[in-house]
Amino acid sequence: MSESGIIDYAVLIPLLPMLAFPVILFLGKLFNGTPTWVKNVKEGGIIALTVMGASLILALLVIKEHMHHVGTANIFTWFESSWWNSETGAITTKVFGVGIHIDHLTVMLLFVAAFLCFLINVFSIGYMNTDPINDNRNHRFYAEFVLFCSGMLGMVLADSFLWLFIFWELMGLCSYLLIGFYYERPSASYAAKKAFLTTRVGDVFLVIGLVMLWNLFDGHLDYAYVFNQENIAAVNSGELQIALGMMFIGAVGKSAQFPLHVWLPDAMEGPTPVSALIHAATMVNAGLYLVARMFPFFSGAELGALSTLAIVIACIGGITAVMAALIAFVQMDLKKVLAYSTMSQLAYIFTGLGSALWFANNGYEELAAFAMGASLFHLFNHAMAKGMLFMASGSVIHEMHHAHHEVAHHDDDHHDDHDDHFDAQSMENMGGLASRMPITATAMFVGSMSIIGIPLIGGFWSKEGIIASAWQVALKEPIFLLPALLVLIGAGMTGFYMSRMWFMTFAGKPKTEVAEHVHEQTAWIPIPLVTLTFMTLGAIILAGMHAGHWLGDFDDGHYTNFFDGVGSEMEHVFLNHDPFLMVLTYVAIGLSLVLGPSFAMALYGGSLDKGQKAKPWMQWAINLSAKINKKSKFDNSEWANSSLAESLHKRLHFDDIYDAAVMKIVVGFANLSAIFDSKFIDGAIKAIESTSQNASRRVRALTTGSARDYIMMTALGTLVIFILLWGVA
Amino acid sequence: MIDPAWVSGLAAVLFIIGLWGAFSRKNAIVVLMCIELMLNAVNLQFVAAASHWGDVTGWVYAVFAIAIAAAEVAIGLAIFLSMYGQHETISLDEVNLLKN
Amino acid sequence: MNTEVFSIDFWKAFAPETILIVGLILIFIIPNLGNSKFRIPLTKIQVPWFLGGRRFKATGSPAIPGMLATATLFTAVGMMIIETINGNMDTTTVTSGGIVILQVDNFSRFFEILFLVAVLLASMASLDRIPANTFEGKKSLEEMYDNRRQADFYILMLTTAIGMCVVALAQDMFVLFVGLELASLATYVLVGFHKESKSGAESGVKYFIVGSVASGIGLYGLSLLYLEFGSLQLSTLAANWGDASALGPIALGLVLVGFGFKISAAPFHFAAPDAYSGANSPVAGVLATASKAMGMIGLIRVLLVVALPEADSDGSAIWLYTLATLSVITMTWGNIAALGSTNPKRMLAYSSVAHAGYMMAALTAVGAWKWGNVEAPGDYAEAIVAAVLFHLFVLVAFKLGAFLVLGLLEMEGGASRLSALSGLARRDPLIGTAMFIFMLALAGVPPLAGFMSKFLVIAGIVSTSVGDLWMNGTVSFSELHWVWWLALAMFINSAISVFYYLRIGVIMFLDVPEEGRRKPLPYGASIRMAIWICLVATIILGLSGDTLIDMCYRAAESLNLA
Amino acid sequence: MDIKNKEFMLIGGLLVVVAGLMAFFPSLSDSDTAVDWISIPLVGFPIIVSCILLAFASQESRARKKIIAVPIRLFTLCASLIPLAISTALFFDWLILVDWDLMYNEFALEKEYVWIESIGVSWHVGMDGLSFPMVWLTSFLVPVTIITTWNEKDGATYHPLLLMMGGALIGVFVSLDLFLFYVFWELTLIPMFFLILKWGGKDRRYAAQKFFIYTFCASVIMLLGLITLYFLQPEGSGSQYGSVTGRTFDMTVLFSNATAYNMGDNVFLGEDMQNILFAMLMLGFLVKLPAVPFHTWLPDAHVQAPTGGSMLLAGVMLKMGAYGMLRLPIAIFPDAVVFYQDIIMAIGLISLVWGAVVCLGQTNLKRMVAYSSVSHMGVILLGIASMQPIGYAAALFMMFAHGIISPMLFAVCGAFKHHYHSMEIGSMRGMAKWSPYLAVYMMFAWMASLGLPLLAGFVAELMVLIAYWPEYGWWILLPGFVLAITAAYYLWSMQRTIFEGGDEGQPPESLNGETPPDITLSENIGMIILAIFTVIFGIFPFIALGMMDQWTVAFFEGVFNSGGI
Repeated sequence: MSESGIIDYAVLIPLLPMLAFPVILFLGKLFNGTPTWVKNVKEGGIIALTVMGASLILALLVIKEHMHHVGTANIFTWFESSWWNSETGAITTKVFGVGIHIDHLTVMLLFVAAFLCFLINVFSIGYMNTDPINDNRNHRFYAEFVLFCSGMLGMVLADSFLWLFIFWELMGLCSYLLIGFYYERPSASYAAKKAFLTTRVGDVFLVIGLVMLWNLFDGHLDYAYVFNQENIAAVNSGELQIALGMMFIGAVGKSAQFPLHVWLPDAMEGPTPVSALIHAATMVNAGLYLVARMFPFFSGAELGALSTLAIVIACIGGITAVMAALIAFVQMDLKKVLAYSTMSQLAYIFTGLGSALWFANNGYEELAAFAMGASLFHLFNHAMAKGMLFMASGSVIHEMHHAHHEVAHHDDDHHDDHDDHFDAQSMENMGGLASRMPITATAMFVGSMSIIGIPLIGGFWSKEGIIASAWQVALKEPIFLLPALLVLIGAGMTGFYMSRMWFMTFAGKPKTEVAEHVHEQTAWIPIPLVTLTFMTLGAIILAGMHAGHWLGDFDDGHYTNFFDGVGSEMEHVFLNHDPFLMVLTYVAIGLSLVLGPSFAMALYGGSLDKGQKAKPWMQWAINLSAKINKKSKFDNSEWANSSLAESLHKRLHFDDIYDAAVMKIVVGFANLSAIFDSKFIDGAIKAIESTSQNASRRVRALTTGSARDYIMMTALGTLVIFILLWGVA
Repeated sequence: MIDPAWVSGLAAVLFIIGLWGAFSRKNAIVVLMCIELMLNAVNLQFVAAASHWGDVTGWVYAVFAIAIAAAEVAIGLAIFLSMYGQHETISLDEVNLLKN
Repeated sequence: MNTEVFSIDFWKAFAPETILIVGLILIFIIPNLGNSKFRIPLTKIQVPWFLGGRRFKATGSPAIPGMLATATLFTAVGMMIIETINGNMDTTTVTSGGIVILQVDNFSRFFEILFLVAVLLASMASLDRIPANTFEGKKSLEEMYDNRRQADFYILMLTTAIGMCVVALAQDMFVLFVGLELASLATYVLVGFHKESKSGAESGVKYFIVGSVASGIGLYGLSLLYLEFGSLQLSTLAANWGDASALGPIALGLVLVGFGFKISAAPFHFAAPDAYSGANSPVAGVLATASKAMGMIGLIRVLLVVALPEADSDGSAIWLYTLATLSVITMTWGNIAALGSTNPKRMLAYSSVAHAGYMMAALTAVGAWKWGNVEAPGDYAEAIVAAVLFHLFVLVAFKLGAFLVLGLLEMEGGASRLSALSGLARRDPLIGTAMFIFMLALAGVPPLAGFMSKFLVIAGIVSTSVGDLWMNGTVSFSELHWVWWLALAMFINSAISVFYYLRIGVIMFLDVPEEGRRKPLPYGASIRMAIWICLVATIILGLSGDTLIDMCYRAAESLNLA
Repeated sequence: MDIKNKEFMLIGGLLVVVAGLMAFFPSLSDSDTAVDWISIPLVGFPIIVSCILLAFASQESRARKKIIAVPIRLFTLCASLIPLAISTALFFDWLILVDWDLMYNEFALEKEYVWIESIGVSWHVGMDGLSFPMVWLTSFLVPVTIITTWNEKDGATYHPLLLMMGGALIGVFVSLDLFLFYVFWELTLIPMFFLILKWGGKDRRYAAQKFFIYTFCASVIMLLGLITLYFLQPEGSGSQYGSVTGRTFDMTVLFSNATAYNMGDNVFLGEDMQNILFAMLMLGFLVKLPAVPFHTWLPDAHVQAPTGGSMLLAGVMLKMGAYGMLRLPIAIFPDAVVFYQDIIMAIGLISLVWGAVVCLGQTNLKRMVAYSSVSHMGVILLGIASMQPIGYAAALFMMFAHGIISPMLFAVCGAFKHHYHSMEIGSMRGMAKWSPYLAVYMMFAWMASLGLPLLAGFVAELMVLIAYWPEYGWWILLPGFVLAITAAYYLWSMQRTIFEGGDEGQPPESLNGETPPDITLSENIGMIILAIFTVIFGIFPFIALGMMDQWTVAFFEGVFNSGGI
């Protein structure tokens, strides 16, 4: 059911960046160092910006066109394959195509991806091009970046699980390249490898899941076929559950969930905040997208047949949410806090998706739609907020670097010395930046609030929805209490670590000399920050548009009356007719708004330097924190030295265990195998050779050189012939 | 007249003595003599068989065999001579440069 | 056609052989032409007698015998080829007093061509290998020696050729043996020809002693055969073989020993490596090809013509297991021994032992004769014999070729260590490549003649083992005759053999030439020409062996096996 | 070299050419009038040209050789482009209209000339969906290899050898006669042997001999199987049949015999006969492939071989094994395939897993890549064991894709060896700093080899897994595990060679402190061509897969459906 229109051009959305990839790479290689290339093209940044802009515009056009109806387009046949029935001998040929499929889910993700990618591009022109360490290799960054965007956009637009996977892998490659951007640094190189391998483990299962799905659905992986309810009803739901479970493992890997989460924090060690941003804000959404895509299976399959998987998804989410939040408590690196926060928030979405899938599979269509909507909305909010937070953190780090250079330059002449041990990313070196970096601080402030779930701001709406959904499932299915409880606890923990981060960075007095010299410089960085700040704040508008009911009511469109929408949404949240849900809401608000931030303020709050003043919308918080901090005298040193904190510092030992497993078992086995291969398998061949050489020596020794021996052998031979002849005759 | 079987038997004995001598003696000349012994056994055999069959070809064969034996002796002695020229021995055991 | 000895038809049929004899006589005479005069007794009249005295300069040139021998051989072989190649040659039988002595047919002509080609190539090569020097100037002792024995050498060569021809033509076992002895006696001398060296003399002695013992045993076997059957005529023996007493197999075994030595089958092969390594390379080449073929004639005559059961009988030949065992032992022994050999000539000798094993395996398959699934055993037997003949013929191309390359190396020193070959391809790429191709052909790498021959042999064995089973449609593996395993043994053996053949290639192409061998190879036009002929034959007979295969078939057919 | 040798050479060259022509095309005139696009242009021409060039070059002095190397190289390159042009043109129907949609046992551009009449050998060539991709691949790889290894020393003989190799390889793929097939099969060994022997590394003596002997041993067993098969066929009469033996080596006759016998519930030959012959033929092909445990010749050969040799060895020569399997034993003995299905699967799986695991334990770059070839060839066996057209098509595509990717892998290894004189993984760090181009190509090739989507290898691996699952279920975890291991060893090797190393990198000690150079222009061109085609066949696999799918369908119709399983 292909139609013409803007959708015919939708293929250009991923294609443009993909084509830009070689262009930037080669132009960069050609013109590296020339003034025009550096100044005017920003070492490829402008080219990237152009194609991303074009993609964004196209994406917006597509979104506008297909807000209300599903669109598909076939591009070409990818390959044909044939199957043989050994019973009947019939041979059937399956056609597998490439195409575009646009529905509500696509629209949402497409917007997030295109929009964020564009903003990131703007940001990186400010960030990357001003750092001398990147000179002459920025073109590589932009090339990899556009390829990454191409992967993300392609994944969203793909019309089948297979193409989803293909672009998913493309992103994996780019993430590998971007994390390892400073390939000469062992840590970056290591982190890149780790990221690729960890996600690869998930991908393996994803591929197996796809293979199973392919066989279940008779050679189809395209949404049009597999989401057909009749087709779903026709398959064995037990096998379907296993296939989807396999695919879910892939999502776990990509979205950095327990137990395949180890790569994400390391990816932050990759020294570009931009790449970190790409991972945290966009790529990790791929896993969520995949799970969200499974929704029709759950609604179409036999009642309750797939609920185990839904529970598993939610549980993984719940566990990760709390685990990541716990580890985030002790992180000092600004980006790592954000990384763990990302993990934790994604876990929320998984829990939400798990509830939605459970509902869908058990026949609660309305609730499923609500949970699904909440999850996706959280995805949106989180992407915006987290994008902003990363950019802001990048801004902070960037300026810290610059300030450090200035300071170092004043001190001595080693201004190009990168080897000193000043850590520009550590929050221990910051403090009191609220007045020195007003825009950044604001953005960070709003972003943190959104993540924490401060009422009326961005993430609040969706997070409440997720928690509510999880508890509603828990009421029906007791096992679900685990994820439900975990996400509730997690809400309070989020409040703590996000506030901790903000206060450590922006409140209080500067902890180092460097922090005193920080100030905002480039024009390229604030633009996306401001844009995203408004996007985050504006989430309420989306909430009013019933974004929370996105899925179920997609075709009807509930957003006719904006204020009614906001009102009913508020009522739904704060004055729910179901008392249980209402209580739940307030408990959650209490935890995240009061408990968590209060602890953080008590520990890390403090007023700014004298004469420094933050913007008014932040000053109150700083003041409040200073007060709480003074009053409480809360001392956490005992806890900070506990063994729990120790293991939190070591990220709960996951990395160590995995490392040990890989190094000891896999590599050890591999080395043994290599030895076995050369000693025994090849050794057998060599043994044949040496044996025959020995035999040769012995046989030749019989030729003694004495004619008498020869005659004797002749006589013996005669005898042998007699024996043989007589023996037979 | 002697039964040809006896002659055959003698031939067989001669042959075996010749063969035995050929590999048990070191001296090349003796070995050559042993070979002659073998050939003589052949001659005897032919003659005996010829008389057994009453066939004249057997004698012809014998004559030819004698000629062959004579040629062999001539060539053999010549070769031994050249060996002696080089190795200064006619012991077969001591002539073993070529081996393996 | 039947003729008596020395009739007109006889001379017609035996024209090539006559030429050989004439050539032989000429070599006796021509170098000795001189101005000697014979004084009629009691008078003073001196009649020019021309034999002896002061030799004429033109005829006294030491180069004459070689030329003469080569020309004689060339003429004879040319006549034979012209006679045979079109395929419709007459069979001429020579009888004397009711006894069939010789027979000219496709089979004998085929072998005669083979022998003469081999000897021709060897004598061509010897023109350079044992060079004749002019009388001008001062000569070294060695050169004087060489000049002295030019005539001897070629006389022996031609004698060998004639003896071999007699073997090919013989229809009586004793005539066959006489021919064999003629050839053998000549080769004994040829092997020990280089009597100034220790190894030359030694190899002659060993070859002579062991060869004499073997032929003595063989002759004794013949006498037993005669005792048993009262005749040594092939036709008589074949006709009466079925009624043989126990003496038959005994005699057969003894005869087998005599021929086994000639084809150097284990365990009668021991003298062969010694002889080859001590002898001149061209001579060794003749031993490894023509002499072996001569032995094969004997085996074919004895085993296939005489000792095969009648075609209408049921069952296989009495010697089947014996020959199978011997063939497997021979091929394995040869290959294993060659594997570690460090003397290229000995290596080639052992490889020729292995080749003997292959051919014996083929004959064994004929011995399977008329087992349950063979309807027309003659067809299968002919295929196998044709394959063996083909193998023998192409061996002349590449085995002799390999020996000739070694001969070229001997011209500048010895060739008794592998290192003599090192860097050959660098010193002379053409000769190096030729040698490598000979090695590959020996190993049986397609598309060379060696592959084709091995292929045909194995195909023959397999075809016998399959028999007429294909008519059943569904054939079970266990239904195949066990000679199939001989084919497998052959394949495994030829796989082993690649190792040492390839080593030669590696040495030639990779190693640095040893000290004293850095200069280009000595030139030697005729030896190079001989090598070149071998090379071209190796390639062409591999690519397109049809003509030769047809010849072999006709030869096999004229055995009238079925 | 003195003048007389040249005369020999001239006469010899002439004789060889004449002999070749006479031997190969005795009845060129009385065949039908259509042009023979295969015999001379694709097979004969490269071989004859290279023979002449080799004969010519070998006669020159060392100093002259250096001078004539350049024109010979150029000439070789031009000559190698001719088969490429023709095979490409045949694909796109530029020369003549070729119908590639063939039934089983139908061949396009088929030509037959009687060669050795007495035993039924004919020069019978033709192409179908199985062989054409391989033919194209070979004709494509030869010029690319020549370009990539443009600066190889002693080029006057090196490049003609590559050309000869190409001709022989194409000969293997186009021959429709068992004898001819075997002749070319062995003929490929000889140029490869010389490539390793003369341009190889330190242990080249050992490696060259091992390579030759190992594969030769296996193929003689195969030959015995072929001969036995030959005699088990019914006698017939006709120009293909031998005048003496009454049988024929013609494959098409063999196929139709087998099909005719297999019809219904019948079995071609007896069942145990089928199984034994199948095993014998497979042995030859498995060694060539190579499958564990017959694989140990490969690493040695690869490590010692020069770059160009490795590229052709991995690119095409290994595929001869897979090609042979599909062409002969599997086509002739469908019942034996069913009998051995699990064993084939097990061997494939073992090759796959073992190859990958051993890769992880290697310290030499080229050795690692060689083992990865073993691993990838296991995939082909899995495809075959799946007994599904998709699996077979996947195996074919794997052959094709690996044929493009692995030359690039070896080109990269060769660049390391050539420029840094070291292929030890741990001996250098951060080479991307010094050789950005090399680093990019390495990254690309490595990623392509580990099965990154949109590059050629992925489709094949995916299709094999798809075909594998319904037949063997959860065993799929092992191939899955291998996907991860493959990524691990590739990434690990990159991390330790081109990455890390600080700002200045750590060039290997074998450079003795010289500045590490980047790759040369010719290497650049060669690798980028390979890279481009890897992408093209990754994004548009149907270009090749369409033909392969048609072939597999026809194959299953012809073999298994009439095989009456």
